[in-house]
Amino acid sequence: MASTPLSSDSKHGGHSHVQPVWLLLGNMLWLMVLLIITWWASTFDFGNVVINNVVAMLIATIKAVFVIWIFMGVMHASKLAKIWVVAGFGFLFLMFGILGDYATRQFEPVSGWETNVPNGGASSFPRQWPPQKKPEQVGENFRPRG
Amino acid sequence: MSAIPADPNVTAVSATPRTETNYLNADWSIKSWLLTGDHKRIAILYLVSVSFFFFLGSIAAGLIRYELTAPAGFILESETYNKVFSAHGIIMVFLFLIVAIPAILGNFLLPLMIGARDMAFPRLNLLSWYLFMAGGILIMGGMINGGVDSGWTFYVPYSSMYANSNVTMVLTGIFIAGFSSITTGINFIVTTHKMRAPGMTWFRLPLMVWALYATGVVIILGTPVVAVTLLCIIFERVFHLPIFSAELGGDPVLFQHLFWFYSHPAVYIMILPAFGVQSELIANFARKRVFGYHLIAFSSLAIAGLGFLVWGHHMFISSESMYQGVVFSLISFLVAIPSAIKVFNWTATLYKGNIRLQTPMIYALGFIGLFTIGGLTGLFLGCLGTDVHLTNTYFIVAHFHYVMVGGAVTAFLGGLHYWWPKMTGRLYPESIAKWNAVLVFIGFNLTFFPQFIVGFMGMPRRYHYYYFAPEFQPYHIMSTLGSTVLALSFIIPGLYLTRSLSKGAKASANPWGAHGLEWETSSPPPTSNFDQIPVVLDEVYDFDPVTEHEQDKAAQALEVPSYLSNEAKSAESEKEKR
Amino acid sequence: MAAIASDHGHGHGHDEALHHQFENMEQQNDSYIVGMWTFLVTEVMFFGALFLIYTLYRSMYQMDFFLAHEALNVQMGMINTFVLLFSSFTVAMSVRYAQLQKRGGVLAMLGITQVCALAFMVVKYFEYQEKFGHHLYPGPGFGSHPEYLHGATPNFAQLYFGLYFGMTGLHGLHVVIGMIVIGYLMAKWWRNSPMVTKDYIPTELVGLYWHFVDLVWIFLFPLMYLMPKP
Amino acid sequence: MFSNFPATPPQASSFSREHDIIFYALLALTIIFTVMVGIGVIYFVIKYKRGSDADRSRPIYEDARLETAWSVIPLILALIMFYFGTKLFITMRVPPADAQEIFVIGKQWMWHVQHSNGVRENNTLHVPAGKPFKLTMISQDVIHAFYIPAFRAQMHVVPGRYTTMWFTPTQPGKYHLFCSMYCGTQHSEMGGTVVVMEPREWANWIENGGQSQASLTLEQSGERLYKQLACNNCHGAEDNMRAPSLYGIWGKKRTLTGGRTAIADQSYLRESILRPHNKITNGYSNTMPVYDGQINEEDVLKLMAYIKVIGSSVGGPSSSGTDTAAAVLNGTKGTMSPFAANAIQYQNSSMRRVDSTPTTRSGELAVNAIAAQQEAKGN
Repeated sequence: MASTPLSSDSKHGGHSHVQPVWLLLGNMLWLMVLLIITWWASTFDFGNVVINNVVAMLIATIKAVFVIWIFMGVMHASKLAKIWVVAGFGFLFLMFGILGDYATRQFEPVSGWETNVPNGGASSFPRQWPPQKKPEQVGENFRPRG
Repeated sequence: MSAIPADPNVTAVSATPRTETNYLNADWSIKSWLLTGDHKRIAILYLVSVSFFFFLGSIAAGLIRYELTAPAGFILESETYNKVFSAHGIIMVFLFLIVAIPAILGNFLLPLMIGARDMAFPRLNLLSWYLFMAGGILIMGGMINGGVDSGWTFYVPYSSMYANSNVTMVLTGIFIAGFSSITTGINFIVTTHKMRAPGMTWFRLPLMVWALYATGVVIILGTPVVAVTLLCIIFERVFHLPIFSAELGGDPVLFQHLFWFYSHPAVYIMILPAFGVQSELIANFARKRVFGYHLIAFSSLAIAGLGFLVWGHHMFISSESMYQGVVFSLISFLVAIPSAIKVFNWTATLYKGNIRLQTPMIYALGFIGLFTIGGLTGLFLGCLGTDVHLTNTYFIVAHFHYVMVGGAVTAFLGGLHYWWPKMTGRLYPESIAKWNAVLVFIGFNLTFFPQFIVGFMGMPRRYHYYYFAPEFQPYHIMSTLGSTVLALSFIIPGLYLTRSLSKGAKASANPWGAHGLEWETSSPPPTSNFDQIPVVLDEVYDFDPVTEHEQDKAAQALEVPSYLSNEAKSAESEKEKR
Repeated sequence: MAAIASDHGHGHGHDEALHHQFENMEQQNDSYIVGMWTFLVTEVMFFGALFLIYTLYRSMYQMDFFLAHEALNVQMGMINTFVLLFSSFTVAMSVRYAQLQKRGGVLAMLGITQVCALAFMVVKYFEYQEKFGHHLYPGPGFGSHPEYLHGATPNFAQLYFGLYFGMTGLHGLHVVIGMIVIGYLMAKWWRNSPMVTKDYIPTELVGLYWHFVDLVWIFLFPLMYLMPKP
Repeated sequence: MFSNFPATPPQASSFSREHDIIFYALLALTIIFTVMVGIGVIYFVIKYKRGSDADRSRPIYEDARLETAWSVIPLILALIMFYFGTKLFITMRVPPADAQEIFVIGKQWMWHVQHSNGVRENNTLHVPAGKPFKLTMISQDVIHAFYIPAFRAQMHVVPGRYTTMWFTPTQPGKYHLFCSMYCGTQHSEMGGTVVVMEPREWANWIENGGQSQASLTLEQSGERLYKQLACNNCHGAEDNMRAPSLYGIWGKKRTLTGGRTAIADQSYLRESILRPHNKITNGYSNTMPVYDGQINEEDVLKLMAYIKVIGSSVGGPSSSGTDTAAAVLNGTKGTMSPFAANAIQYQNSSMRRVDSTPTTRSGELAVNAIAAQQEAKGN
């Protein structure tokens, strides 16, 4: 057993498939080419910032696929491992459904909703910091305890 | 039919001879417990620690209830009250509900049920307990050292900028406890996939295993999201990294999105294993295969999947987009269907069964009633129009207590009683346990039903005072009364179960005459679970109510007493022999 | 259910690398691979939440994020990406050598990986040091030297740098954990432990983790360093 | 129920009835299903209890028709409830055009309310029956929730973002106002009373300035601020080199640099005041200073009210002087011309806290009117 590759243990070939050096090396070089393309694409003006973003993410995704498929050996992995890979990213996209909230409402990027000065400053409603023990009780409904 | 006859009277006599060494008495040293890789011992470690946390959480609950009997309070200051209800929520959610059924019953049963020697990763399993304890200790430490007053939901910006309490430490504890959850989830998934005994096909799995598998999926997909979300609050408090800070242009509502993206599925982490326990109990005590096995199995997976699509129904009025609210409401109504299917199927299982009203069965029947109410009141909150009025009130408090306590805790108690002989090798006293199960049901309803009414009237949750609205008081008094009964009914099992450890009659391998691989091995099981790995040839829940009924009749004719007393007698006679 | 003695009897004739709960090596290897992938799925969700936050804020404050990102050093980011891609290759090679049971090859490849990881952290250190020196760390002193803000609104620049430090910091933490794990694995190989020499799976698992760390950076780099002008 | 032992909240808004119908429909469904399941369970348990002589032959374990039936029937019922619930919700979220606006600011631990004519109140809200009101709300610190159980209306109040809710009160009386989102130590005491008055009574109340006095309407203070900040140096009556005019822009579509468009509504204007460089109107460069952190929330509200007045005027500044003066004399103070209101600056040359000196509302109005008349003559 010591002299033979461990991969021969498994009848199914499975994940113990030994990958050839040229594949790994070629994959690395190809990833580096993609990296340079990423950089080039970011300096190139496609006319619209959205296209730029999409292109950048597309190249990153291609890179990710090559890392997962070849380096991580999903190419030879069991069906179960493949399902987990797809499910993992599937649920990730599901989570991006959160953005649906922001896309479907007229979102207001509001800042300066109060001054940054802690104790009043220009604001007539100073944030109470540290919070006061008793708030000012004004109006007709001052509610005595008990 | 199987090698072991289905009739309990026969089983009790012809039980597998009790092996002398089992997982409990294999080694008595403390070290052997703290460094164990045995899933059964880890389950016991979890049982002890989770019971302790449950006790602490219950004390907090009692304080809340007593404080609220008076409109202006009479025990606590407002600040203390806030810390107490936060402690109650955090302990019960993160240290009890999420852990109780999966980590205690699930850990103990999963390998036994599928015929494996252990979990796939025993050391990871032990690590999970240590992470849980580390998290628990940090959480308790934070509560002692300054307390935490932000509620278990930790809404920003209150928790990130305004809370003066020790939020950071508690959040760190929850973060670590989350990883304990994740390791348990990974173990469940891999064990179910890879460790099944020969012949144990997917559709021969007990429904408990299906439920635990679905739970594992929810855990590994959801928990990391909340972990990183809570980490962002820690970053904001400690390193000033402004992630949700409204002052700097961040969005506090985003926190709620991410939080509920986990915390809604977390509700299913709590209730799915309870469904599993429920299916086991119903099948065994109705002596009948669960009605619609496939539908129940798939509805567990459907709930796990759909559970990730409804987080937005916690945010209908939190300035979420109206359109998204509509979509989430629709999916929430859809997710109610698999739950309804389960309830109907359990009821239908009783039809033409051979029902035995023993303690676990009483809990299981109570579960059906309470969960039906809990689930249906969920529709009030999933329905957009009524949610606007009812959310953030006691209505929601009552609703999730009906699901969490009425569902998860009832199922946990039922399951604990059911598998107690297997876990400890001892029988608990049946009659007192039976009456106590009824007491839980009464106490629970008395505690939480009035909260529906007071919630509909508009009493907001997390309120310390209501002196300005004295019309709420009668309901709070009723609720506190009920909570006292409920507390009593939680203390009694603690006492008699502990007592049964030394005084209880010894249990045979299969005291219920149940089916399932866990009953094939001795009680308590040996360290390696099975002397030989079993090969499964039968379908799951292979009961035969008709034959059993005939056997019962024959036994009655012979005036053989019921098997439990029979069991006790045989144990006593064994004692005498010694 | 019937309990019949199975052929896979326990306790006879299995090798040292097989744990007691498994019946054979194939089951064990499968379990470890599935377990690791399940763990990586949780990691995907973990970083995914941060990427989601980043996506939202960047779409809300495009201009400010663009201006703030000009403070980053693209060359350093490029170098780090190259280093990580190369280390991914060396790790994949070490897995190959582990499968072929060539101890020297494994040690050499893991050694190169360690050097790459160290180089990555050193570059990271210099980057962080520069940001701290320019008062670009979120908190009370943020932006006290506005010339480094490149015209971005301080509040939103703070948001950007909060996410920058949060995400690259967590990624850096993963690199450090990876270094510790690889160091442990190297020690095992060095001492000829049967845990790794008889079974290539531990090396494979560490490899999977390291590739994942690379994967995160593949997305972080264009998102943080290469922002198009809106 | 007994009057001192109520089980339902009072119905006091236009939503209450519809809400309660849906609520009771759901309640009926809950009771029907619970009773059905309960009776089923009890019946089966009694009939098939161990030892009973019931017929147990040919048990069924799966039945596709039955299982489909109890999947589909609840689904249909659920979808019906979904439809009605959603219908009500959409009504609740879309305020009618004629709703009068009230501004609400939540802070730890009180509610601050500003009526559109400048009357302010704390922890109370006075509204007349039969008139729709739209509440625009924002928080100064943590998340709160504005909750009036009798109106069946609730909405979170979030920092950094306006949220809105609306209602038409129907039943005069006093009702609870709660903060229902946990907000800190005194969360349970952050609340008060909503007073629904008869319309005439309310008109009187608002005329007298409510409990606390406000010397200026929101629009008037807005204009004062507009001058103070020298907005009019650039944003004149007509578009000029430096900046577009704000006259008549309210609700109009604006073309921005880069071809995007935006509607000049509250959120757009708010953003343009605080961070003007974010959305620059086509043809202009980024010259306006950033007011982010310079002015507070209240000031933005004031500016917004003023911009709404000038933004809604069609003919520009010169047309309305006398008309407004007349309107003011007649007691109509809804749309006061900026120039009429402007005159107040001469009266109150020294800056004083808006609500520090109580003066009667009518006196103030008279001052306004005189000033407006003088101004009209000057034109």
